[in-house]
Amino acid sequence: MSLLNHHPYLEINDVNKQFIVDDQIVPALSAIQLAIQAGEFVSIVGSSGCGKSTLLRIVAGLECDYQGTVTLDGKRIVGPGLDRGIVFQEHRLLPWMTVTENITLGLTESDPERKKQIAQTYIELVGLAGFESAFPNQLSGGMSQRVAIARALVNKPQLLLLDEPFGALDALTKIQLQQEILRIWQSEKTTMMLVTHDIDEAIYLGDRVVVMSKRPGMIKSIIPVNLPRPRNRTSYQFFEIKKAIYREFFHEDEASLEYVI
Amino acid sequence: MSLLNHHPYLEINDVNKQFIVDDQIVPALSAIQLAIQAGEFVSIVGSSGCGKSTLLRIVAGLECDYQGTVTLDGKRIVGPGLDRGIVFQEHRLLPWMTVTENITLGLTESDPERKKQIAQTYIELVGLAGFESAFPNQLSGGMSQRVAIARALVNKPQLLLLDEPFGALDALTKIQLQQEILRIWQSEKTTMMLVTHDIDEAIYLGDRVVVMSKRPGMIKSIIPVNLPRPRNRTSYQFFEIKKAIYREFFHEDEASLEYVI
Amino acid sequence: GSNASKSNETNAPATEGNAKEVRLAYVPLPHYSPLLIAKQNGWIEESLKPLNVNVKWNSFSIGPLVSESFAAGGQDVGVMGDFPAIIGRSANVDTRIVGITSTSPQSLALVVPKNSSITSPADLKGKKVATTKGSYGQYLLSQLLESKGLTVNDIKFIHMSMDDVKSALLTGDIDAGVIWDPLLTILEDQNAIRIIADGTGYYQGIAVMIADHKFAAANPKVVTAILAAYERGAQFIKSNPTEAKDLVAKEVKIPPAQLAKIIDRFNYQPAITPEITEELKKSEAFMAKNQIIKNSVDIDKFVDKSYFLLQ
Amino acid sequence: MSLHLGKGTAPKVRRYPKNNQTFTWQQFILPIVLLIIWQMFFELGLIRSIVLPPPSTVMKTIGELLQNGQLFKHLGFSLIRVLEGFSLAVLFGLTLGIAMGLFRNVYLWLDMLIQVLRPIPPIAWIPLAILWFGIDEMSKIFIIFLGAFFPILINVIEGISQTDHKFVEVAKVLEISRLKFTSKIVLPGALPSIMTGLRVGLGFSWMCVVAAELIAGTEGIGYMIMDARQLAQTDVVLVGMLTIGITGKCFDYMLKALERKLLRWKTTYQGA
Amino acid sequence: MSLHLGKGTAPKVRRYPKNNQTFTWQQFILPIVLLIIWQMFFELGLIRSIVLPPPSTVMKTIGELLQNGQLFKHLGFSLIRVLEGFSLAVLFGLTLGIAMGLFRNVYLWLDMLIQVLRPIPPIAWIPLAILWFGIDEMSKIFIIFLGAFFPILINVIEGISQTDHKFVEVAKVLEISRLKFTSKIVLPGALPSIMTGLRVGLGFSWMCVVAAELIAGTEGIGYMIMDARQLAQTDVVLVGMLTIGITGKCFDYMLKALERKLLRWKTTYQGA
Ligand SMILES: Nc1ncnc2c1ncn2[C@@H]1O[C@H](COP(=O)(O)OP(=O)(O)OP(=O)(O)O)[C@@H](O)[C@H]1O
Ligand SMILES: Nc1ncnc2c1ncn2[C@@H]1O[C@H](COP(=O)(O)OP(=O)(O)OP(=O)(O)O)[C@@H](O)[C@H]1O
Ligand SMILES: [Mg+2]
Ligand SMILES: [Mg+2]
Repeated sequence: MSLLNHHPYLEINDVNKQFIVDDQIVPALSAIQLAIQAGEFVSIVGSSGCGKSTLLRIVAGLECDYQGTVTLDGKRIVGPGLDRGIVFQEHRLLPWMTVTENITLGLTESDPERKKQIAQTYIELVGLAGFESAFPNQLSGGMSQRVAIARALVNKPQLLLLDEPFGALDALTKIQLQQEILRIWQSEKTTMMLVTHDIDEAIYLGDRVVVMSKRPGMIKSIIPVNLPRPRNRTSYQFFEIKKAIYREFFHEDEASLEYVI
Repeated sequence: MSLLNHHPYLEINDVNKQFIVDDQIVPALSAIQLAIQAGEFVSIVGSSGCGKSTLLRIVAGLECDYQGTVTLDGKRIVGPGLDRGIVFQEHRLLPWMTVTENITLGLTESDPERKKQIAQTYIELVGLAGFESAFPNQLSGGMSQRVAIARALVNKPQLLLLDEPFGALDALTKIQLQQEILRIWQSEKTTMMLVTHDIDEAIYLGDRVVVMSKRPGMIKSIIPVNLPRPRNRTSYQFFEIKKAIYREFFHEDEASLEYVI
Repeated sequence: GSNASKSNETNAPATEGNAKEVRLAYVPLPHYSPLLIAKQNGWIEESLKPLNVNVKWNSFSIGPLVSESFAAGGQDVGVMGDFPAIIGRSANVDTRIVGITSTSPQSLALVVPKNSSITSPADLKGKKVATTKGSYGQYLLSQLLESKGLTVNDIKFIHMSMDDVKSALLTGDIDAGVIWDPLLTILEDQNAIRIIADGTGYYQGIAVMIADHKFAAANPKVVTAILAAYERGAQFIKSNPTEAKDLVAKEVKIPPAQLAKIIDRFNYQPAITPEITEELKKSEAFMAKNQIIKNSVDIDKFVDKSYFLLQ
Repeated sequence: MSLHLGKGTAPKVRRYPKNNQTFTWQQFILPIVLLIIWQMFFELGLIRSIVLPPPSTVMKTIGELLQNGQLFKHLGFSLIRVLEGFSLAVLFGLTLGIAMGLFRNVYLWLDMLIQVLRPIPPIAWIPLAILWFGIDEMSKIFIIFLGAFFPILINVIEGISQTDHKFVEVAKVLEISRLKFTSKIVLPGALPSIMTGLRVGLGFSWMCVVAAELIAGTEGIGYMIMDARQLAQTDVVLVGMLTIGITGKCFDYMLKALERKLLRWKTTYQGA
Repeated sequence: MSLHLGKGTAPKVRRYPKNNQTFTWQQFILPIVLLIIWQMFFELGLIRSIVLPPPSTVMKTIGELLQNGQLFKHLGFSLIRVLEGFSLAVLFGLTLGIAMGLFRNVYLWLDMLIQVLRPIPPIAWIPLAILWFGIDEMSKIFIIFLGAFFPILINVIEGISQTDHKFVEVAKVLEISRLKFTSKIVLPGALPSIMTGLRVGLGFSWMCVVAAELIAGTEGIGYMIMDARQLAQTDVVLVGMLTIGITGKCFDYMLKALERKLLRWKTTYQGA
């Protein structure tokens, strides 16, 4: 099967993962099968607690105790690496470092002048100019989240794992950052995995939208978004895809579906 | 002016608040003027870092160093109290307590049997049955947030301050909890202040939507939502209000507005 | 009850025979062998029984600690070297020397490591010599130096506790030291040191029995009974040397062979002879001169022979 | 800068594994190697037995002291004293530490006094201990108490001051009682620090046994050591040191086990 | 259960205020009251001067010892020893603590040895100290070092083990070097605990001065105390204790100031 070296960039193969909570087994992921091509933008949606973060953590190399295989570029993932960046669901800023220090934490650049410059670029990108020397406890929730995004972007990873990166942002800031992420994706050819609860966002950004079902987290369906970019959030096709996803999501609850759409 | 004892339940009077960041003054709130009647549901929207959380913290009695006055039931707020509940922007669960223990932390009920019963009710309300004995580090982001909501609800405060309570929840769970909050609001006659980035949510829940402007946080406009409940998220009037709010929000950026609506 | 007299002033109004208990401080060292024998045989309890007085034995590892306990009002009768006794009295602790427990000029000595080239106190000039400051070792050292026309300023005097003098001697950190029994005999037996000179002709090495003055004045018979038991122990050592040594060995953790040797060096003679009083006066003068004591002590008043006369 | 974290390895953070504290072979290598070197020094004639007896002699002495019951007798006395002194220190250290950590005023009033008393050596307290408590057990326990009290106190205060202010705010908003605040929020958070205080304090109470048993009496490991020193029985001194060391280690082990039990909820960093 | 938190009061959590550590009047009340009571006990004839001289006598003695320069001479010697011993303890305690905290294997190999050595009293080390370092400064510094080393070590290890595993994950994901991981993530997080270790260790190095200065020589506050004890000069003993206490407090003050500086970013809970 593999005489040709033509495997996908990231291949998640029959991954199962359990947790022990209160001496009982809680299945978190079940038979996850997903192949992502280099440069692809994959959105993941699913209900709270269905295992989205766990999946990202496995790809990031932070969870090693699972069944199945995950390969990146044909090699099994055995730990974290600079080729993958992650924005955690919580911001995880170091409280004793300023915004600039937090952002440059993982920067391999050693020239301090250049370092500062890079940091400044990203601080402006996430709209935090003026807060370079602020400590995390002096930032609002959304500002902290933006620093975390900048920290993940700064090293230009090949694969970027985003766990609800815009969850605490207002609509305007969110849209601006979505544009930035798209710009980076296009210019750097980064592969993206985005977990989000905002289905508009999932469609607007993703090449495909992975819909996960509730415990144990399984892939219910994968919906391709074959729309040209820049996408129009108000277009009819967009609305159709949205409806399809919501239907997957709410299939037990048509009433709610109506509320939303 | 006050021969009649007819003041609003919560009165925020010309509140100004500054922070010192890196030896520079950062204005967070400026000339905030807001009166909320008992039993009213007020939504607050505004861009990231505009001072929404700070405003809630002032009302909660956690920030005391500000200019202006805030009165509750005619009395100045000098500290936190059980009459006000708050769901913080971060979940703030105690890592050494199980879900049940976290929820019953503030419960004044002393009978352990009754206590457990109440906890169970709210655990089911937020859809966490089965996780009663789980520790916070065993929960997903959205699950933690739901525990935090349950913790604030359990004491039935008269004024409930919600700081992006549904931010980490998927659409379905969010809708369910919105319904629950509405039910509680109606049956308990709780006064509600809800900070959110989801404008649909702000309109769906609020009697009025307060739109705040960027630094220094000021009230740009207050938009009444005179729609009967249960509201229809897809109705024309709903859409009109949404548009009005977005316009306030994005008034510099008509292009973005188009994206969203 | 004298037990309540921790806060020291309370045993003041004691009148004859009203003490229910005597707090007796002892040190399990060969200097006090007769007392140890008396303890083993229950002689003191025996002689105090008619007086209806109990004995509370309090053990201390060294004499200065006994002196400290007296100062805190914790003891009625106790044993220690003459130096701690005089120091205590000089600090206004109201005690009296009621008897002599032992003298033994041979039990303290100036010693050097086995292979040292030093053969006489005269060779000490410029050398590092260690002993415990304010002890009778310092006195002997001073006497030995004086006999060769030297003073402390001619040597490098180092203050150390006994146990540390041993380590320092063996590692060669010091050139000589003044040590006393039981360490002296133990090191001698281990062939680790050489004796240059002992106290013979210089200093007798006196250990004394002291009593709280108020207690003694109020309960003279108790003190006398203890002294009598002590004398009985001293006699026993003379008449039954082997048996006596076995009894002492039960209190003192010195290997039997060495213990026998050490005991033989001691002269257990409870009587306070004029000769010993003179010795004590010389010690006192030395201490005053070297500022070991601030206030001088009138030895004639400090020594109280009356309890012997009672016998 | 080339040493990288976790590249190609399993994650280095785990919950306290159940077998975390059982003895592993690595722990014993170094002590055994040191013992062998020490013995070799002796065999080669580099150290005289009277200065530092070799492990073989120490072993023999241990055997003797075990046989004649001396070791257990002395250990028993010291054990009880340490337990009593340490328990008192825990009692007072925790109570006062909590009071000082929770109430700014208590802290202000007591801090100066405590900081001045703290560095005063246990030995220097002996005369006062005798004055206040006589020469019996009480004064010994007092000295041991002093050794353990201060590290516990300081660590409790520090632990409390580390209470996450986010949780303090939660407590204030929920208006929970001071009692509950202390027991449910402050203490669990301060627990790691408190346990460190207990462990350091316990170590010091064993240290103070020697000073304490200088006071009077003829029992206890401390007495045994000082007595043996006086009699130049270096082997017995070493046995005493070893006994204190091993007993101390056992106690420490128990405290660590307790800590593990109490901090089940916690993920600790255990190094690579 | 009726004591409520923060009802009607200003928030109890603040950042380290700049004047947090300046001396406030409350701090001095209790010591002064105790001094007065103590003097009154003497005036009423309840305690004899030989047992516990009153503050007035102690004051006079302080005056004398200051005038003849004795106090400063002794203090100077001890000060240098403490600084040297403590510095060594900081050096070794930090290095070894970091190594043991970061590398599971180093921990496993050394733990047993260290835990056994830890409770052994400084006094018991004296013969070995003399053997290894002679009777001069080195052996004294070694004894002081021992006193400070263990609390520093234990607190460093504990502090490191408290490293938030969320930050460990961040470090792993960013693949930052071990050096950076240690200096930027582990140590800042462990700093409060490390500072506590330093403070407890410094306190103990002052405690060990007495044991250290038992070794030999005729200088140092510890020698002064032990000498005065032997000569029944209780007032001098008290002056010595007081000197150690006050000097120790001053050092502690400096460490706290340093802590405040280093932990500027941190909000600590200061009690109600
Ligand atoms: N460390 C852990 N120990 C035990 N159970 C865990 C742990 N982490 C996650 N879980 C469980 O695994 C399941 C999936 O968690 P995960 O965080 O992946 O959810 P999620 O899809 O990210 O949810 P959310 O949208 O709420 O963040 C949950 O039921 C959670 O309780
Ligand atoms: N403790 C603090 N110290 C200094 N500055 C602070 C502090 N808390 C908040 N600020 C500043 O006050 C401003 C408002 O913060 P606030 O948290 O109220 O914003 P917000 O509206 O809740 O934003 P978000 O939607 O991102 O949560 C921000 O600029 C922030 O930097
Ligand atoms: Mg998640
Ligand atoms: Mg906020």
